[in-house]
Amino acid sequence: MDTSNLLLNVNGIEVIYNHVALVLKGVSLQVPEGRIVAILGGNGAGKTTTLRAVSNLLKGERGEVTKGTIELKGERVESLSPSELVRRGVVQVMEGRHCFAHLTIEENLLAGSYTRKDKGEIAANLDKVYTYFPRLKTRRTSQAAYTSGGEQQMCAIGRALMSNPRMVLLDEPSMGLAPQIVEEVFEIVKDLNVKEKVSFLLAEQNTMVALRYSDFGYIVENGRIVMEGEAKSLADNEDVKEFYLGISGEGRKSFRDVKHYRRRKRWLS
Amino acid sequence: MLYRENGQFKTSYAADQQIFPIAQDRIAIGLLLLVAFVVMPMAGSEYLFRAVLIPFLILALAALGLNILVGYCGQISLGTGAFMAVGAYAAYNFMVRIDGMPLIAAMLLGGLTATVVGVLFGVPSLRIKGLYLAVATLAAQFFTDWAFLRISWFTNNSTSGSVSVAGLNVFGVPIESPVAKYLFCLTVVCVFALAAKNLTRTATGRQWMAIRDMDVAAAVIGIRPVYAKLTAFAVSSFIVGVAGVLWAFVHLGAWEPAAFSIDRSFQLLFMVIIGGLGSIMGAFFGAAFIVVLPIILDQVPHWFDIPLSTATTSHLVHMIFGALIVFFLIVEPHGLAKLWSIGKQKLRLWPFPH
Amino acid sequence: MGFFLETLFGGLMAGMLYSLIALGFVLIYKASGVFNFAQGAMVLFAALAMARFAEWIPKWLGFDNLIVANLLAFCVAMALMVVLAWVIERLCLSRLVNQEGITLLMATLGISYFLDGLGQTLFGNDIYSINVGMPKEPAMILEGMFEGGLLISKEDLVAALIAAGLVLALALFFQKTTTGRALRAVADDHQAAQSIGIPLNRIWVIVWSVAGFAALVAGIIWGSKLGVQFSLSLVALKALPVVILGGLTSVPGAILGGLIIGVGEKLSEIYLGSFFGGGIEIWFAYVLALGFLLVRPQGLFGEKIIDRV
Amino acid sequence: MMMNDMPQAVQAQEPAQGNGRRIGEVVLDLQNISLSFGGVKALTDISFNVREHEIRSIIGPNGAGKSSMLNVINGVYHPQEGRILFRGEERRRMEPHMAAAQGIARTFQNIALFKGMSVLDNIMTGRNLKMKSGLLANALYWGRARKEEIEHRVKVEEIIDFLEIQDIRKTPVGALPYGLQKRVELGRALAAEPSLLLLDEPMAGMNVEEKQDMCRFILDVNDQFGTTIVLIEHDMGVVMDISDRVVVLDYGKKIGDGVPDEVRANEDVIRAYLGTSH
Amino acid sequence: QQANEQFFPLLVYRTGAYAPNGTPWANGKQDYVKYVNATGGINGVKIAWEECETGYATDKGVECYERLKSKKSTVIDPQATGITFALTDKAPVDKIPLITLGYGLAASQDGGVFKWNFPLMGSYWTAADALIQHLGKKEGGLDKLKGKKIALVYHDSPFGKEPIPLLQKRAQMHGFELVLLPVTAPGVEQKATWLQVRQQRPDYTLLWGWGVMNSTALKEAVATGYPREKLFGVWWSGAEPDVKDVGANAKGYSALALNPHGTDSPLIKDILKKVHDGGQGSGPRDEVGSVLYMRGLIIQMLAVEAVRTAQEKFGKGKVMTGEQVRWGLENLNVDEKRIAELGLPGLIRPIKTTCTDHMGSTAVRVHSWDGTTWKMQPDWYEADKSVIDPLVKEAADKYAADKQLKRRDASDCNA
Ligand SMILES: Nc1ncnc2c1ncn2[C@@H]1O[C@H](COP(=O)(O)OP(=O)(O)OP(=O)(O)O)[C@@H](O)[C@H]1O
Ligand SMILES: Nc1ncnc2c1ncn2[C@@H]1O[C@H](COP(=O)(O)OP(=O)(O)OP(=O)(O)O)[C@@H](O)[C@H]1O
Ligand SMILES: [Mg+2]
Ligand SMILES: [Mg+2]
Repeated sequence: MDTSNLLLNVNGIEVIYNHVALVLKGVSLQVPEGRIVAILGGNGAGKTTTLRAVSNLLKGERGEVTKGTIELKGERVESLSPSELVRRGVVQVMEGRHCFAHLTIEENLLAGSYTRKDKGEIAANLDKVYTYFPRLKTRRTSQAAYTSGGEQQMCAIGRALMSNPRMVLLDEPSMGLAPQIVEEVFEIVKDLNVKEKVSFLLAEQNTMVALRYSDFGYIVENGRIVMEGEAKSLADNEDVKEFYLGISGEGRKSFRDVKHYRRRKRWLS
Repeated sequence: MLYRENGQFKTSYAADQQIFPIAQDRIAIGLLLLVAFVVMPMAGSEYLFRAVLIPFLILALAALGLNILVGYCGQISLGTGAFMAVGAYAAYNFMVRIDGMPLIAAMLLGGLTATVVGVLFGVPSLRIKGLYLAVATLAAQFFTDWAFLRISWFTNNSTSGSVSVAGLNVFGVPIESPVAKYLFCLTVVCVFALAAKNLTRTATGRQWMAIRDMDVAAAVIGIRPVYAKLTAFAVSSFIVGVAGVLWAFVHLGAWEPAAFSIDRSFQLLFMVIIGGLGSIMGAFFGAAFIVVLPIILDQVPHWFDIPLSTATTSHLVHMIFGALIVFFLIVEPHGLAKLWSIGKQKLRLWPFPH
Repeated sequence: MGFFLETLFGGLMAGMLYSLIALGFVLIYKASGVFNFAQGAMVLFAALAMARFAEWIPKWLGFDNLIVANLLAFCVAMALMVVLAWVIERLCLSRLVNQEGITLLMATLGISYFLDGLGQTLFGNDIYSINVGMPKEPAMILEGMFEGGLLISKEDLVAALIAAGLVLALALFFQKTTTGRALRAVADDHQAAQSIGIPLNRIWVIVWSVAGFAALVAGIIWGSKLGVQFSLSLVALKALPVVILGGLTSVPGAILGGLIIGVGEKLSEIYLGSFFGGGIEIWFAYVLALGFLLVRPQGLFGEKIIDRV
Repeated sequence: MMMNDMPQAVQAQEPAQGNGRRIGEVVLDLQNISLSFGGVKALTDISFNVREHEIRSIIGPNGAGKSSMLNVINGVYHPQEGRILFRGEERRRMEPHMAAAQGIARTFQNIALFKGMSVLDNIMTGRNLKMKSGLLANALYWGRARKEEIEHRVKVEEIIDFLEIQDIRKTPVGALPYGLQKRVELGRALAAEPSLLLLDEPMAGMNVEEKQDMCRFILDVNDQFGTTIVLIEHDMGVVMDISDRVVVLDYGKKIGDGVPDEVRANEDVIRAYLGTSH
Repeated sequence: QQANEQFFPLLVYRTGAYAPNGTPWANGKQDYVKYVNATGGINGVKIAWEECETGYATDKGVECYERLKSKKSTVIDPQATGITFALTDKAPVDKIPLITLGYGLAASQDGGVFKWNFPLMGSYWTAADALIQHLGKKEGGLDKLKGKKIALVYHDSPFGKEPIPLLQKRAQMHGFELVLLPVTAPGVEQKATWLQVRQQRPDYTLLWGWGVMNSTALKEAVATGYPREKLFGVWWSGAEPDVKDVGANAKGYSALALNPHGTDSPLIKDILKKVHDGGQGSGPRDEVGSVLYMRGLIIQMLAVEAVRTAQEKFGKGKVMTGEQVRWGLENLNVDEKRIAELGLPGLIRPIKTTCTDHMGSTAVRVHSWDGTTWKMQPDWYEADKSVIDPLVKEAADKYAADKQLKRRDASDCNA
């Protein structure tokens, strides 16, 4: 891909949890300005860990980056605090929602605009989010803990958008969302990307949609990048088809008749 | 010696269900017990027994009991002192009022009385959660403090409210010499530690932990919160009560209610936390940390005879002790027991870093 | 009747004094979900600083004016508390992000040990007095109405007023302002709070400083009551039922809780105590709190405890 | 009995008996369930039933009331109105652990595993109701208690093999990636050998491959143990492929009920949920 | 310490809640040891000593005791009631006598049962007795106490409760009403207590506190306008720390003075010269001569006297064992002459212990706070044996019964 104007450049990072579990074994990836990049991979591949490493949220999980570098616009950011990163426009939507249970939906969103001081701007952002997710508007006054899973997911995404990010790290945005909401979320992503030049790095299981909307993709397994390429080319790759899109030669096969035994991924050690 | 579990294949689940599935651990524990039961009595000085080991063992036992409640069942308690006191005074009364009452029996009866009281003050836990529950146990604490001072029947009408016991013996063997006391405590502690371990690795323990980790989900898979919580309170306060008996009878010999004040409750809670919530071994680590460490720190200046005034020394001890607590928490928030197990994990991987 | 009112007033004022300390707890709990065991130690530390500096500064600067001395001492002590807050955040809290409350509680225990040691080393461990000109002699009111009149301790009255003022200020500070919201967010989920750009370290320094301020005020008032000595750190225990009853997260709760406990203690001790041989107020306070909690498990104004799958 | 014939009438047509499995009697019959939280109406007048042996899916947009429905079924929530008949007899207000005792197990949307425990222990808790030995026996870990532990361990190991999670047996669940946690949770539910299994979005956050595995597990459970399954899932592919009948909720109302093809064709359903892209 | 040194373990508390009272006490003990060494030791036997911080906590105290015991301790002053209880059990086993001057178990005055305890110069019972006598004298005769109301504001602990039986006995003897007002430890909150005092308006109030409880009590007395002239404290409530920061407001308050204070006695002058001038002082110079300093000093002085007495019997210039020192304590005879030699002429009363009486003297005076210093009042009080002794015997017998030990017979005494 064109490395001309790199926004994010992750270079061979290793991550260790609790001083013992080596989870990322040298992951490198780039996100060019104004692009959408997808990280794909199975459970435990290391997607979330990668995003945490970028947004510096590992500390809280007792994990640490032991090797490699992370650059934002050429500036080393491993040592920056998450809040400083947010000020630089990088915000993460965490896996598993993490809404503030005791705050109402609206308070959650407003909390998201902590780094923004301009009242007008905040108000504008709030409307924007409400127009993106009408469902949130109807539940605005109820405590986040008492909203449905999907509503919480919307809340989490909306909350991140409240800070006018330049780059969003989306971890499993589609999780628990109804199909058409999933579409909408990705439409929103596209929309922001086109209109506001926001770049995205998204970890996604829903490979189908992810590849459809992103420009470039990485496939992570066991903490290593095993494949990368333009979204299109990935989508056409046979292995990707079989293992991530569930399409084999004769089109998508029904979930009813998947075999117990399956061909193992050839790149798995 | 290389610390490895690979190569040790479990042929039966029974083998895998053991407390120490890894051979090296079994050997280590065996050695430890050998030292504790055989070497110590021969080697240890009177000071070591009376001032260090006996208090350590007894408080470890209390911490063990508390850990069942706080660490395994997640019900915070600041009334441990109270339950110790109940155990102690109950046993005392059984002793003085029923003559010929054997020590062991009195001890267990004391424990049972503590159980009753514990369950009683545990009932609010069915409605009150988290830190708020502390109120219930604190109520227990201050109420017993008061009761044992005010209701002279409990203290067999001693003018001052302080009581004392004498002529302890188990099956005719007098428990007077430091070594005898030490061995007695050690045995009791071992027995209870084993029982506690068994409880926590079977259905009972899993019920407690389930309630601790997520009570709603626990209920959904058929665990009755009432039963789980109250059993935790019962077992916990029984062990704590017994520890109280030992503390009063064996360690102090003569005591006033202040021996089981709120400070004791806090001290024990902290042992449990620093040692490791939800870990039998943690109770021992915690007790060692909170009881033994200050003693050692306190004597350092003497060893290197650094000329420090008593006051300064004890201030420094305070500061260093505090700093150490924070330090260890930063290294491993889940307590010394966790630190220990991580250490072993590293050892397992050794010589490879990961 | 007259005596009943006296008791009532006495209780209310004692209550206000409790709330004063309870505040410190609430502040920190609200803002980080930490039950700050070190609050008592902080009260002592602040009071010691205040008392000693008020005594030293005139010596150093060679002047002799109580008011100026007190003012300067207050500023220095406050500065000290801020530094303390900063150090605590740097060396301790910032390394314990996202840990369970109980771990953090333990950390604050470590802090309190440290402060006890440090305070006594720096400032000594004798009895020192803070003299901010609190009126000591009692006042008699409504002599006409009751024989002997109603006795009101001026000192307590002043203290209570100050406490009330402080509480109002803080309650405002915690109104749904950006900071207030951010604090609650942090208390709910450190990690998520960070992820949306709330700077934990700044927040915590602020909060601990404010708590330090509360501790200082409490220290001054209690200090001028009891004399500044180690026992001052024990009054924290009196605030325990208050915070829990009021709801760990609620500033107004601290007040109401304080008043309830204060009045409950005094009335119980005086009107029931004699039947039990006295000395019941301490456990009665807890039983009272327990009673309230059985009805409202989250305390009077505490945030609703969420239990949902 | 004849009471619950009435709603039968409004029930959509019987499912196709195509795939070998015998669909049996109605085991769970929900009649005019209404549930609201303060202002929020989560469920309004919902009736549908579940038959022995079938895979019954609930779909609908976010906040439609699906999870609430499950919570009603196993007694976490108590509906203000409506009757619930389980195996023919009506249930008055009942608590979750009673439901469990009646053989209803479930998984949760936001994983509700016991974070502090290992995978093995988590699944063992699932067998809690089947373990009888008391405190003292356990404390001694002797005779019966010991035998019991080991018996149940065997059963649990079967489940572990079945779900292909042998190698994480002893890991604390907290450290597991999301997808595996879901699998463990299923294991915990299965351990109870339930007759009715409620699954709330078991495949959220999984990629196709893993979803295939999950489907496999669900179908096998359904075949081998003859467990009746109520499934909430947002992946239409999955729902349409594996469920016998589907009920569709929207804003707490039932807007569709029937075999997959019917539902797929239903206008309201398309508008409210499926959207055009499917 | 070398073989020819007499070892004194000094249990002290210089930190924590009771530090303000503990520190001068500790300094007094230490200064006297230094003083003895500076003046040639006990018949040439130098004193070795080591302090151990108990922080007033029982288990810490026990640890200190065990630690220092191993160094052949001579005699121990636990400095705390709680620690005393715990050690009372251990002392006979380890053969280390305890000096609990003015505190500890009141019954332990009975040497027949408490072989190793020495509550020299007074117990809580003699204290209470003296206070009542003092009130009697104020009223012009004990009989005048009839119908009076006397309140006891006490620390809710064994320490505070011990005087009660005696006061009750006195109450029925003289027909005054006794009002009991417990104060929960540590005693930082006493509003309720003093409201009750205000309500009941007792003619006199006895204060039985320690540490912060005392100053708080005085302040509440001020706040509720209870006249300080009617307030009388035990000797643990009558030192500088108790009134210091109440200052002028405490004017008129009196308390028992178990020991003299001030700096004009020959002994103190000498100590200032020989110890403090040499930069050897344990504490600040201006603290020398304060009430609790003097108490520590006298405790240590009597300990040394015990060793000296023992040496008379077991060999001058030798190091005495715990048992020998116990004998010394039991055969103390500090008469006027000796007191003068010791440098406290007329400031304390002769102390003569026997096998049965481990107290030696019950003489005590009263001193009053004039807003700046304690002013000693002239007349001495002696506890009324006819009142005390029965109580002591009863309690001692009960203890013996509990402990299953029998009274020492004469033979044991001359041993
Ligand atoms: N806090 C933690 N402590 C220890 N190990 C962890 C922790 N978090 C994750 N891991 C381990 O790191 C590996 C990668 O986890 P990660 O969450 O990054 O995977 P993922 O790709 O996000 O999986 P999923 O798609 O299920 O979310 C897993 O093997 C997991 O066990
Ligand atoms: N305990 C509760 N208190 C208040 N409102 C609640 C509660 N539980 C659910 N709700 C509300 O009821 C509605 C239905 O919630 P439910 O969780 O059943 O939705 P759902 O169909 O599961 O949605 P999703 O697909 O997003 O999980 C939602 O609007 C939610 O906010
Ligand atoms: Mg992930
Ligand atoms: Mg749901």
